[in-house]
Amino acid sequence: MIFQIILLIMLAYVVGFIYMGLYRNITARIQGRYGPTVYQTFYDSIKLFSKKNSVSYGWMFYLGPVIMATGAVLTLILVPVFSDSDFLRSVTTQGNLFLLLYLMVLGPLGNALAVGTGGNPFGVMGVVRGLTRLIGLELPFYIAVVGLIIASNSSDIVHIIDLQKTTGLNILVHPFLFIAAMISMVGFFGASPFDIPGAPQEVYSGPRTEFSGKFLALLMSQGSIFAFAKLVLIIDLFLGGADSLWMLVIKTFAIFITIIFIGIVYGRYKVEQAVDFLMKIPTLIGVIGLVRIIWFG
Amino acid sequence: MSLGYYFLLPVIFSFLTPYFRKLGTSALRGSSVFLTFILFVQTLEYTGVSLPQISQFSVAPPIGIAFVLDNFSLLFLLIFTFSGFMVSLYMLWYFKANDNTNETRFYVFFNMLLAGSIGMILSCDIFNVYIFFEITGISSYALAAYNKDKLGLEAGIKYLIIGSIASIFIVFAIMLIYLQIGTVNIGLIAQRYSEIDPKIAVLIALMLFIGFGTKAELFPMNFWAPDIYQGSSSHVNGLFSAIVAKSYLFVFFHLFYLFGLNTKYTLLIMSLGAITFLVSEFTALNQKDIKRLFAYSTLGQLGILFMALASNSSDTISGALFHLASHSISKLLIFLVLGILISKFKSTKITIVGDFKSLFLSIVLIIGFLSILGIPPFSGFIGKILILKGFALSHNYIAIAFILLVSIVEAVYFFRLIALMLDKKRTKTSVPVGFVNYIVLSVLAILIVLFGVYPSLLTHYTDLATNALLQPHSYLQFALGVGL
Amino acid sequence: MNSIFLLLNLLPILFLYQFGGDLHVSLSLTKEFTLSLSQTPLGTFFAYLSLISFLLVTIAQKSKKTSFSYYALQFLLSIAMLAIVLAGDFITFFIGWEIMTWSSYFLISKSSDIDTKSLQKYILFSLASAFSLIAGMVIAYSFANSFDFNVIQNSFHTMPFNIKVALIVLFSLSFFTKAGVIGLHYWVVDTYSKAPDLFSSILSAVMSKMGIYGLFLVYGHLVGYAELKDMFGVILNGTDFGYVLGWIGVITSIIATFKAITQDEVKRLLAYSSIAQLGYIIAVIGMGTSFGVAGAMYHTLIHTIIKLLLFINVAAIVAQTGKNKFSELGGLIYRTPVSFVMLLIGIIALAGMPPLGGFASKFMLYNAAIDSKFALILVGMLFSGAASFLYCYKLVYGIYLGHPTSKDLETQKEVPISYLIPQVILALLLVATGAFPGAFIKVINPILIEFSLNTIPYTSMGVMQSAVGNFNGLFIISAFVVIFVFILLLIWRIKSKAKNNLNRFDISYCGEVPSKNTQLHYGYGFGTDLYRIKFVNAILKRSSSPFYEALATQTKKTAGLLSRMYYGNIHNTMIIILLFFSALYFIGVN
Amino acid sequence: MMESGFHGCDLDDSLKCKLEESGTQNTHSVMEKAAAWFRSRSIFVVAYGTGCGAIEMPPTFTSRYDAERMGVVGVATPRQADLIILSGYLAYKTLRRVIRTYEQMQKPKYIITLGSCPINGGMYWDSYNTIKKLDDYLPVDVSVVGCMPRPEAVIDGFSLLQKRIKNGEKAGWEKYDENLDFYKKNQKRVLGNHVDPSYETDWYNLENGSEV
Repeated sequence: MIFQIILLIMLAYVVGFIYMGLYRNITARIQGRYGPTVYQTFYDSIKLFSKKNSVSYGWMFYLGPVIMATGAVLTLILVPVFSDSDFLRSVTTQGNLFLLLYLMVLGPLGNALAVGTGGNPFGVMGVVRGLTRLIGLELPFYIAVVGLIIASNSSDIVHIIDLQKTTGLNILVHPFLFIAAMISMVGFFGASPFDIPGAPQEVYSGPRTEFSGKFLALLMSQGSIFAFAKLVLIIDLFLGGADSLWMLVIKTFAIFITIIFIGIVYGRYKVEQAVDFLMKIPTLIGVIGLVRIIWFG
Repeated sequence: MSLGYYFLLPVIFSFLTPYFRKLGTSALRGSSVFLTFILFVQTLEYTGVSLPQISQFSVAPPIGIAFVLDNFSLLFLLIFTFSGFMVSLYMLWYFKANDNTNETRFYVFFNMLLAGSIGMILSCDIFNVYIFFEITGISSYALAAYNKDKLGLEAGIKYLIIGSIASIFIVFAIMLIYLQIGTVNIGLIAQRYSEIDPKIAVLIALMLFIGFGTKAELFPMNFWAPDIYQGSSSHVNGLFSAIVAKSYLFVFFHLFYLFGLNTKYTLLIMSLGAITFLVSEFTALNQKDIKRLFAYSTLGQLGILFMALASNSSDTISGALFHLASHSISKLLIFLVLGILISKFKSTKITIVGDFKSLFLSIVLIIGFLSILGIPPFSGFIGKILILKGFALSHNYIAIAFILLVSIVEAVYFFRLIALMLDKKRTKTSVPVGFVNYIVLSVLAILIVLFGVYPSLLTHYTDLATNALLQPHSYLQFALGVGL
Repeated sequence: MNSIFLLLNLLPILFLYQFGGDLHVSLSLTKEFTLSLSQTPLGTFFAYLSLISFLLVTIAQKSKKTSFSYYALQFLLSIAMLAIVLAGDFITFFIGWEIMTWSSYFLISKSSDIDTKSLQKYILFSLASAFSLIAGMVIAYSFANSFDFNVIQNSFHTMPFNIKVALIVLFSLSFFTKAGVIGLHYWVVDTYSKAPDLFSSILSAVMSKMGIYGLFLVYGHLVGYAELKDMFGVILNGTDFGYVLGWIGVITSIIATFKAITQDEVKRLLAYSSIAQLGYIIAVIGMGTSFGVAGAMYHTLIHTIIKLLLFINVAAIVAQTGKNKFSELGGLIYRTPVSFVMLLIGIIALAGMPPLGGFASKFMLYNAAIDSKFALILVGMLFSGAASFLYCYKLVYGIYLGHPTSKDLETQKEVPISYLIPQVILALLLVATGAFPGAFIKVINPILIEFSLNTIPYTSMGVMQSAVGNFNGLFIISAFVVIFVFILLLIWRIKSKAKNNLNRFDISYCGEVPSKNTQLHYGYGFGTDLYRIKFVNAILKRSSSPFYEALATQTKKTAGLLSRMYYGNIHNTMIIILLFFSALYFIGVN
Repeated sequence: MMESGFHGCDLDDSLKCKLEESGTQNTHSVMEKAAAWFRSRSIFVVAYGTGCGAIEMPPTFTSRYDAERMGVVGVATPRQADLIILSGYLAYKTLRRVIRTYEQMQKPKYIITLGSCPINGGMYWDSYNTIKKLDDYLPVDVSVVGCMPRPEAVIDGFSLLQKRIKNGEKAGWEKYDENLDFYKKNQKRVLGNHVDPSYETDWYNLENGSEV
């Protein structure tokens, strides 16, 4: 069991890094550049791990990235990556969708503690921007998730996946919810226009300002694992999950490329603009979907 | 002891007061304590006797006096004698602590006041009621003015004028009754009141209502009251609030129910009571003078009593009587404590409650406040909940809402005072309490708590009193049997 | 003195334990009034909750100089609350309620920074709540002819519809005021923030729960959830009544959450957070389903634990540093590490984060909403939960993280052990409720039976079961710990040397070197972003205080107007009397 | 373009620089060789835009020349950076910040300078407030000459640096550690006693009897 989980984490790590590399590469291509190789993020990560030293402001600073990574890994093992694997199904039924919603925030909050300990006001500004943005960001996503839970009468992801085999994919059945969730996802990936927390022109790199060496490396690694987990969550909820590696890659890549394309063409919202926007259009779309489910479903 | 002594003893003591003075101040003070103690103990004895009882004094028939004690008047008698006893004990301290040359005068009128108010509730002859009314009145005017300062004299004069107007109305009413029925015996009047020409009956009712209403401080005839309270000494206010106002209230409702006015005038009295309550509690909010503040508070509580006593339902009346007793005790307590504070600080600003330092006084004062507000486990709560319960049983929800809403306004100023007391930023001066006051105030406070946690002590009497008020057959029998 | 009162506080617990859940005593006051204690599973739960809270707070008081009267009043308060939750009739309930009101009033007045206005606010709202209660109970009496809960319960369905509604509204108003529903919360924040620091924990953790107990009593016991359903009809899968209450609760929690974020005073933030959390409970309490009741109960338990923990923690810090604002605190993490960890556990639970008990209760709340298909209410709850992360972070950052804002903070010592003992106990409770969320179902089921609702299936201690999926608290917490340790070891093994004893000024600051005078603590800046968000700004700009201030002003004006009547001279009085007489006469004759 | 070395400490003769010629192999184990390779493939740059050279930075990193394809990418904070690019003359005031930034970078760390000014003062050779030779104050790894060097030259500088990292040659930061006295002394000469925050160089400032 441990072996399987470690394998899963390795898979997420590799796929996540490649996706992150692709992200940079594709972005570069769209901008008319040659761009780095897809393995570039992997190089970055190894390089950071091999830094001679990394600053730390005490034990809480040390633990912050660890908590964040724990949150990401826990999220990963509670999302059914392969919908047909009995083992993963049994693990994922230990949790549910609500648990995931909170787990997804656990890491950032844990890291925020480390940022606070670091004592850099720019870092804390980043955190506060992030948390403020989260208010808006979570709203459409919550609406989508609640809609799905009510529509399938279960907060069990495996059950939601199974249900899509009979009723059809949720992306077709509940397109409004999908759109709302996708807009939130853009933000969860830190893509424009919702990338204000780490805006380098204003607050250094936001929460990550004081992190260096292995801590930064850990943050990057968990970021790619987490990104993978989020992608899997989206395909589980809306695209019926994946039963083979190929399906997994294709479906996640489809979602991923969408997010890249959205992210690349937009400028950056200020935090209040972001929340304002998220509270209006995606929320409205989500509510339409939700009302459709409750009153006409 | 014959009932007549309730009137005679105080009168005799009153006349003897100058001679007691010659024997020394302690004899003077002691005589009053003795008198009130005797009266109180005697009243306690009546609680075990079957009532009503009657006693007559005929000088030469038909001239004479007849006293009837039924359960209704027994309750008032208990309150009056007890309050009198407490005040006379308190005066032991008061005259020791304050140089006051008017000591003799006070005791003369204090005894007279007792005589008058007790006579008023015992007499079963409307003309005698009037006489006692006047005795009470005159002694109250004198008591109001006995300080001989500007405010006191103003109060005395005002009281005199208003009292006279009230008496005029009453005398007219009695004359009309006599003209119509040819008797002044309350029992006979009660029997034959319906025979009076309706137009005249209205006039009589209104005159009685105005006369006694003015004295019982019912809106809109109560504009004089706060001035009087402000001008008088605090313990005199205690007497006014616990005894005088209550004795007028007694007569008001005694006649109200005996004459069968409750069929027509319930709504009028209830609404006037409600307005009294509302107006006085609101007015009290802005008061800066502590005596005036509690004058309004007294008016407000009387308003509730008017509402409840006029309500025609036995549950409410029983509750009202409980509330009346509780209010008398609590107000007496508050006024006595205020007397201590005022004599210390020589000021009547409300801030004096924030300036003293005495745990005992603070506790009893707060007990008094909370009791008046109707907060458990103090006696005021039982009174209030009984009244509300009575209104609820007669489905009079408007009255409930009204009382509760206005009570919040009441709470505003009471808790403002409490907050003043608790304010640690004020400089506090310690206040000497006096040995006898420890006893008096603790007895009052203990009674408040006792009636709060063990109300059946009192509800027993209030239930009997209610029965006596609403079914006055036996009273009427006795009153009619007066062979004068 | 502390130990005496500690023992004294143990007595009621032992007393309760001795009776073993079957306490029925009654004492006749008058022919109508009876004082009766009658123990129900619901009351027992709340009784233990409040008594144990008092015990813990008393432990914390050990190192704070406390007068005898304070202890005595606090003990009286605990007895009053015991009377409330064990009461078998309204008289006992009300007596307990009012003793609670005034004993807490005197306790609050013992604070050093209390002012008359806040005291007045507290007592007037408490009395308004009590009077609303008294109105309800006498109206109920007028139909049931008894104050006994069981009699009222039996005769409730015979009452006319409008009386039923009036009763529900009156009781709800009363208990809403105690719980601080938005609009009626005007007193909450000032009182909580200005009360003695340790007493704030009682106010927030226990006293507000008396409002919740009252709501349970009325909805579950006196009225009955079935009756509520019959009365108001059904919307979606729940009741109309539950839907209205759901929105009240959600709006309360959203508004209070945003208000909390912008506070600068630590205890004010906690007070608003308390309002918000009680909003969740109110949101589900009327749904009338097993999960609604269970969620409300569970959240009551968790919120009590959390708020005790947080208020005791803050009280300790305030006592230690003498500062109570975020802008004056900061950087205490390495000075008071144990306190920091305790607060951290508290806020993790407050935010509803998974490994601890906070998530279990939130999960129950959400399940309740799902059960009734109240989707938008659920979204509202989740939304307010997301916003609450901000104030949770502000709480921990403002006090412990960042930079010390003054020199004396740099030399603080750990708070006294007596403050830490209750905190550790409470933190362990939070971990335990997180690991064994199912255990609490055993406590809830008797209450559900009492309310004649379906029980919740119980499988094992670690598993929280629900209609729409379950979660294994034990698995989650152990997985979390295993992964955490694994990653920690991994990162520990990596050679990149962590330079630990870095000076706190050694931060990336655009090449500049911040000095002691540089403002580096961001405690003050939290929540300023929110004012620029239109929707949130609309919430933050509004306040209930103009309404109540206007009410007070109008009352004063009325009082001034009315009192003018009393200052006339004697002639006016006489004229009024005569005019009144003639008016009455003409009315009477005609 | 020239390689910077320690060809003389003409400013101060009292301290002797422990000069080692570049090119010395410093990596021994396989792990370190691998690490060196990864380091060379991924260079995070904090671009310190001093002087006119700052204008050459954007083209270097954007579409036309795209330094990212070599793994060279800009970051915002010195904590994350491996390389600092100093693109022109350095006034004393700027030097103070540059030193601070450099010391906040995590080892291994490198410096690339652009243009003539950091080498010999360039057109500011007789300025009263500009340093003449940066190498006396901070260890420069690669100096890209030209006034100003075109992005091609900058990228050439990057690849030279990458080659040196890959080969495990002794880098500037190691020299800085070894000759700290020398560098501090020089820094102090132009910046006064308050060279650095006290917590970094307490030993140094106190030795000279100054309070910070």
